[in-house]
Amino acid sequence: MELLKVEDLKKYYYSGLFKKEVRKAVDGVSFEIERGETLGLVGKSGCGKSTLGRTVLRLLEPTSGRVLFTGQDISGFKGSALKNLGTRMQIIFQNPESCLNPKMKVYEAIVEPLRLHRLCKRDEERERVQELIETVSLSEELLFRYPGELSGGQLQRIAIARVLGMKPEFIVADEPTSMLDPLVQAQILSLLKSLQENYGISFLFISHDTEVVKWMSDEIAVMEEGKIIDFR
Amino acid sequence: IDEETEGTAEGAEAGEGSQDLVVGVGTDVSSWYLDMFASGDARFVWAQVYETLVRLDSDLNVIPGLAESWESSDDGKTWIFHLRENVTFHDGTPFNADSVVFSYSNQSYVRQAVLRPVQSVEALDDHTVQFVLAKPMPLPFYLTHIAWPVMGPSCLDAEGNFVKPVGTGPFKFDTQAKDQEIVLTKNEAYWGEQPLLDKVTFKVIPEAATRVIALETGEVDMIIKVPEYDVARLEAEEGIQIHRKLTTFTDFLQFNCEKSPFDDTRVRQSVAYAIDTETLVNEVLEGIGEPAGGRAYSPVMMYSDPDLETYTPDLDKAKDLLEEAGWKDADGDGIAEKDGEPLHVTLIVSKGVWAARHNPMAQVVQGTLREVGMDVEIQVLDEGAISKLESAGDFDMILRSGYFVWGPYPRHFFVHHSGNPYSHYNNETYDQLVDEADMTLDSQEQEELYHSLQAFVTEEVPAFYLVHEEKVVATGPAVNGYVISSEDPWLNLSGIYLERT
Amino acid sequence: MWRYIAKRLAMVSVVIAGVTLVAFSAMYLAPGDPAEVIALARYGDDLSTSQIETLREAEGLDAPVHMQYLIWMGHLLRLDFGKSLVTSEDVLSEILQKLPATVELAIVSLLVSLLIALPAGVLGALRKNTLLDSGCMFVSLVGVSIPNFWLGLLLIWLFALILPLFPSFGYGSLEHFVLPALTLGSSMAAVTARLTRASLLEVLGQEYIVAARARGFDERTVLFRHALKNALLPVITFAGMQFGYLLGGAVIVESIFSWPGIGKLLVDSIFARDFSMVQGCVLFIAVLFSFSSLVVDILYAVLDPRIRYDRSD
Amino acid sequence: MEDLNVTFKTSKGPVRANEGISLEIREGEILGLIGETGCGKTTLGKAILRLLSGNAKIEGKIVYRDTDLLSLPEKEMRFFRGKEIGIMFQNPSACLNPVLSTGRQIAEIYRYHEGMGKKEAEEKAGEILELVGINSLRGHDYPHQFSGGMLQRVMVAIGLALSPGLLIADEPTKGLDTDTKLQIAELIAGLVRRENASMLLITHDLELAGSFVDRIAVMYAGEIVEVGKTAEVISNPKHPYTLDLLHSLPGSGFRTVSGQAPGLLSPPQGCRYHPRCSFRLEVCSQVHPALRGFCDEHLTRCFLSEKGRRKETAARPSLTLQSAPSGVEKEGAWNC
Amino acid sequence: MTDLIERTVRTEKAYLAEKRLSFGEFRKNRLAVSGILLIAVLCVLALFAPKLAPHDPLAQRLDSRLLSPSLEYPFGTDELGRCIFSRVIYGTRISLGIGLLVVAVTSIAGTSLGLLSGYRGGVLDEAIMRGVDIVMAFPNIILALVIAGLMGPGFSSVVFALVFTQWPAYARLVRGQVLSLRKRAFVEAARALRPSSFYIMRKHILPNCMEPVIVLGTLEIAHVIIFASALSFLGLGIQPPVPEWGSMLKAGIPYLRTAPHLTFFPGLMIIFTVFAFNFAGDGLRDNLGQPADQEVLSR
Ligand SMILES: Nc1ncnc2c1ncn2[C@@H]1O[C@H](COP(=O)(O)OP(=O)(O)OP(=O)(O)O)[C@@H](O)[C@H]1O
Ligand SMILES: Nc1ncnc2c1ncn2[C@@H]1O[C@H](COP(=O)(O)OP(=O)(O)OP(=O)(O)O)[C@@H](O)[C@H]1O
Ligand SMILES: [Mg+2]
Ligand SMILES: [Mg+2]
Repeated sequence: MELLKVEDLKKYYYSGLFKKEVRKAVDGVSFEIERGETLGLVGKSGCGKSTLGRTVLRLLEPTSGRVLFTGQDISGFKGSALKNLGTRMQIIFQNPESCLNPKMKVYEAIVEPLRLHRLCKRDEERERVQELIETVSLSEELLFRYPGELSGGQLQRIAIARVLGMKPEFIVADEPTSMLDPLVQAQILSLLKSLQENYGISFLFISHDTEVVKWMSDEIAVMEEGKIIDFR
Repeated sequence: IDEETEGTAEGAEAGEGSQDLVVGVGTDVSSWYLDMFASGDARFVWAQVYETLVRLDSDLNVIPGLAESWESSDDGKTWIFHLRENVTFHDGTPFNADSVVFSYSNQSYVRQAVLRPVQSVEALDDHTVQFVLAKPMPLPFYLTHIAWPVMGPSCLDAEGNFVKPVGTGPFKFDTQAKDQEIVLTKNEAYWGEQPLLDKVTFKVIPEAATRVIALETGEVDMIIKVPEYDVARLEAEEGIQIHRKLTTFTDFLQFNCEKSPFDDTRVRQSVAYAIDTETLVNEVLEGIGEPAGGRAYSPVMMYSDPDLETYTPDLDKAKDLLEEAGWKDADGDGIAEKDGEPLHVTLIVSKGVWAARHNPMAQVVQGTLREVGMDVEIQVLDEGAISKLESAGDFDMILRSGYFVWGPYPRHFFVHHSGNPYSHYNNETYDQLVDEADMTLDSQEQEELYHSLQAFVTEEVPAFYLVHEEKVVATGPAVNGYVISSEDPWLNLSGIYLERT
Repeated sequence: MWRYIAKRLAMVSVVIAGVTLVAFSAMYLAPGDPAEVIALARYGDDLSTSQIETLREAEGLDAPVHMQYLIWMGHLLRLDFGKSLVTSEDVLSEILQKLPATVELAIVSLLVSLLIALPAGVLGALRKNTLLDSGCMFVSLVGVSIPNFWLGLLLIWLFALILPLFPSFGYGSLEHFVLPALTLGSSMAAVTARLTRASLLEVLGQEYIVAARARGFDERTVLFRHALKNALLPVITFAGMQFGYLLGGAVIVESIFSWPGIGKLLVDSIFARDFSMVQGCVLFIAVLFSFSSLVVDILYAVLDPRIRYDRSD
Repeated sequence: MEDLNVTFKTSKGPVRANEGISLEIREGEILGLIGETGCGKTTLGKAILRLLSGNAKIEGKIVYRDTDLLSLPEKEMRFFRGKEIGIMFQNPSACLNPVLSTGRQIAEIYRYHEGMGKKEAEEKAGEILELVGINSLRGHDYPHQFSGGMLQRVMVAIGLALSPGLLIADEPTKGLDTDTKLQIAELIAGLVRRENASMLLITHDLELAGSFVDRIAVMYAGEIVEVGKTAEVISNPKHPYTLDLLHSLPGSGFRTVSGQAPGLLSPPQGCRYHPRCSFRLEVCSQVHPALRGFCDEHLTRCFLSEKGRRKETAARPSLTLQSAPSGVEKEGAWNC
Repeated sequence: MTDLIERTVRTEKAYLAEKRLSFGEFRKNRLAVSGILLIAVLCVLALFAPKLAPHDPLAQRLDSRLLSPSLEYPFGTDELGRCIFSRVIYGTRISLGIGLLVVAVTSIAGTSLGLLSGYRGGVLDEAIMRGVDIVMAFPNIILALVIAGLMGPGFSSVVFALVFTQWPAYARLVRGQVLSLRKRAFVEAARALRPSSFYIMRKHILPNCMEPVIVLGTLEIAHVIIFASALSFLGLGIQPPVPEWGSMLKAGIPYLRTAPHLTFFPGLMIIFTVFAFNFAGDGLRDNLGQPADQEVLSR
């Protein structure tokens, strides 16, 4: 059985203060992802990839359509089931600079999901954070800085470390390496890949770098104007 | 009056410029009709527009008003008033017996209150009115109250709705802007002495401090109710004149004589001995007013007993009296006890217009009583709360003022009459004396009765009378010829003329 | 947005019902027998019990509280505000007479306070930790600490007596506004200024401000075109609340300056237990208040495009 | 730039984000700046315009057309920002004002700098949006309504709006699909060339750098480790880091290098790359190499090249140094 | 293994150092320190009032009324000849107590409701905000009257009345902040962790909207102290002659022109308190996780 199944998902944005404007960011998308598989998602800038990624996780309420995770429709999830979902499905955001709470130090940002979901004991916490930050090739000296004091690439890797700490089953990776130099990018991508191999993580991998997408993905979906026009 | 003002009239002619007087008052006139009490400073304005049948001069002697003379039957139950002729209301309608009947008809609220004993008011002829009472009563005294004047029936329209004030007074109503000002103009057809002013504007200035400044800046020519603490300063200012006169108002501490500790006369007397009313006047009221020392009737009032023995402060005596009553400080904390209960009493002060003078007075009382071993708790409350506590008898002392509103008004002593649900004092002798005094018409007898009542109150202390209030009016540099009158809600503008430089 | 506004307008009636109901029942819970207090105000001290009873019956004060409220509501639906229990004045006309003075004063005071507060707050933020900033801070802290009654009298004394520039009391011409508006405005200005400063400091620390500077804009442009709009959100909320407060609460200033406003009317009516007048005032204040809070909410959405009320994404 | 040092004061001590950077950008030139993330590229770019946050200390000299920017008072600095030196920030979602429509943010520039009317400025803003491939109607939209790539392009539009004399572009093409990327890159480069302006292009995209850039500077841990003509550096990298970087491209095998970039709080002694370097020499861990010419305009900061030895990828050179690095300077025999 | 232990120890140290450091920063902040010192002074005044006051604050000496400040009476005497200095010192207990308690309770309650309202939105928001409208439009005096009638005078009834009337300000203010904060990307990112909304509010939204609350709270102290005295005239709470700054101010108003020291000194104490809490508040705000470099770079 597939891990994630998306059926005819739609997400429209409504805007305008007094007159309504509708933007169909995701307009009827269906796909499936098997356990341990990666679906690459490419498409022109602004075609709706990030929106799709966020809607799949129900960070945005879909306008219509269903998302099935391990066969269950996640739109009905509430309470502890929903909380549980947090550790199972995760997202690496495209814009790390605004995704970290400006008043939380890096350490707190990474430790937050661990504490929240009680993923490790209190006394192992520091060690775990240390480990995580090193897996994304960052030095521990960054731990006690605020996000405003970090470089773009460092932020991006912290966002990744934060997600990896939860050992999710499914990750939406929205251009996770856009700010990294090739060397580090290679490190991070290999890390993701090895994690996938070891733990059977599935990815929805959004990227513009065809080489990277090809290297990462089992299948590639091409999006245009809110619709998937091709699977490769 | 005529003789007095003649000289000043010339002055007015000599004075240049407009004769528009501006007076600062504290509250607006909210009602112009006799179905309601003219509260607050409204009466000062009413006094210019309306007139009463009987009047008081500035020293509180009864003189003819709209009635030229009056007489009563021997039993005092029938009163006949002979009205002044050739008087017209402001709208030109003639003043006659019908208007008196109209003014004291059943719709006037006084008939429901103090004039309840009046059974009928009838016009005997065009200028004679007869009041028939259920019991003997010195009616003319009552009819001096400016809140119960004679109004023209034409102040009502055909449906009986009030349209505008129609009186006979020296000034006519002109305009009113709610809570801002009331403008009156001279009544050219006034029956009495012509006012020298053309126009009087009453400006509503609720805050006393602002009122004082408005006088100092010249925005108003005259202010009433000048705060005591500003008097000395204003007096020293050039051009500003302070007019003071003792009034009938007296502040007093009313006791709840129905419950311990004040059900014991000795305890009340102890309070009377403890409090130095002279200090109150000198130190709290800046020397404005006269110490009462327990005397109920202000010296200006008719029947006030000049030889009445009042209290002179004596702390030891006060303590002795308390001890006699069983209150003794056994544990040395400065508070007396009886049966293990400390002497703890509440003193209620109203948050209303009197607060400014009553608050410090109450604190001085508190401080003084503390010295004889009484622990006083002050509660500043609004009228609603006070009336609740009062009807429930849930208090020990109330500091109040103003029961004795004006003139020789016999009803004053009803404040401690057991028939008054708020008196909290039951004494048959007292009740009897009051009833008798109220029904006596012979002034000799009246005087005797009132003297004995004053003596009774001083002796038995249902309330301890503290200070006879002084009325303070200040006038600006332009004002000439003002003569202050003792009658408080009365503002006598008759002799005033302006000289502006 | 239209739908939101419509919804909010509908809500106004809920607020009105709420405020008036609470006010009505509270007035009943307040100590004292209303009939007695009203009679006291109507007839003076010389009361007889029968007068109280007559009044109680005539004014329907003998009915159960909830009935009285419902009856009042019923009249209200027919746009009948009733007559004052104390003075028999028509409630509606009395309020309409006083409302303009109150609203005018509220608006002018708000403007005054913003005129003082915004520049002070902005200067404080721009010259953070300088003498100027400390000066602004000092003045504003002193400003909040001075009670209205003190400041009001001080201003009258200074600007009416010592320097006879403005009238000491009254309502009418433009000059009459100066002192009361200054009194009210400056005590509000303090908080607004501090809020503006704090909020602006936060915004000035944002990256997009650096980015705006990078475009070569002078500080004025950065401030006015880029930072202020963001920084204004809390300020607007506060100003909106202050406006609401001014509509009903400026009693002290009204009486110091003899301002014929609704605040004093309301308070006097409360103490006189003049139910119908209290209800009328409360109703008008509630309506105005609801409008000001709606305006604030709309301003939010206009100022911050991320805030939308119709649909939650 | 001469001997530029930037240090950030942090609770843990100073972070030396830029150390001893001497670099020149010539008139009409596009200089590419590549390097490990967090090595100080953005810091360098911002330092030129003095836009670093409050805890930064800048030392050294930055001269722009005969003006020492660091000694200017803040007021005058303004005249250099935007019109003379433009910058495209790396993080568009934080650098755009959330409460102003994008169109307005662009139009503002025209109105301010060129004194255009409102209408005109808005039209110009629309035009430039179209130029970066965004429908001009979207100018009414606010930043949060844009996709990541679109924001990136808005940043580009803002940077280009004034066609500055020197453009600092911090990863202007990240997050764009290949077509758009090329299009944007061409647009920027075209504009720069047309106006005979200069540009500092910070990027991680070596291919892009390869095709658009005149010279390349490579940074590592706060230092410039290699500078040279693009073709030179790409085809003939002199510093092991540059080499590793090139090898890690997906096209060339995705090879990773073990270890992580050193923290800038306490960078390793000696050569900063030595812990990860596969050609590590003994001296590398002790002595800090200087940046010196290897051949005409090709400078590098590596002891290997000092001996004039070209690295061979396979062999591990077993060279030892005869003299202290300070003496090496005089050696003139540089092979090309 | 040893490596691991060493590393743990190292981070541990770093972590602790971090904690200590933020206290250090706090100390460095001169303003905050002076604020705390001022508050300490106030607390000392309150605690040791009987020791510090030279006279009995209630003792009247009618023969020495309205005296100007002198050695015997450092702040002069009031209209009943009481020592203003002693009264001001004793007043610290009541005024500071009321001010602190009310501000603490209202800011916490108001902030929580504002958070809920802004973050949850929908019916709850509507309900809370209409509640706010009702309370704010509702004349406070009625409330004070009712409480005075039902609870009788006392410290607790003043506090209750003030709390009830003052919370909406915080609620509205916070809600406004929350409305825009909840649309920020980092909140969405935090939501992806699927915590409870309570958690998001507490950890992510609250710290970012404390600024105006602190500003309002530290300034509200003054209003509360003054307002408390207004209530005492309705029979609520503190009754004369108990020394309390607001009431002292009010009682001194008639003497504004003849004996200004009656109002000056209690007024000064209110200002003093407001300064103390503002300085401390500013310090607190700077330590609330404001990155040092987020400051304006104008030099
Ligand atoms: N305000 C600051 N306070 C402290 N350290 C900072 C600050 N800003 C940046 N740094 C540190 O300075 C170093 C250089 O940052 P910079 O942003 O210049 O890197 P970068 O080369 O642009 O990296 P990237 O490619 O990831 O964007 C980083 O290690 C970063 O952590
Ligand atoms: N909150 C929003 N309101 C309105 N429109 C939005 C909103 N967020 C995104 N959009 C629009 O929806 C469309 C799709 O955006 P999305 O972020 O999903 O694109 P994307 O494929 O991720 O692009 P990129 O590769 O540039 O990141 C874009 O046109 C964008 O402008
Ligand atoms: Mg995207
Ligand atoms: Mg960078």
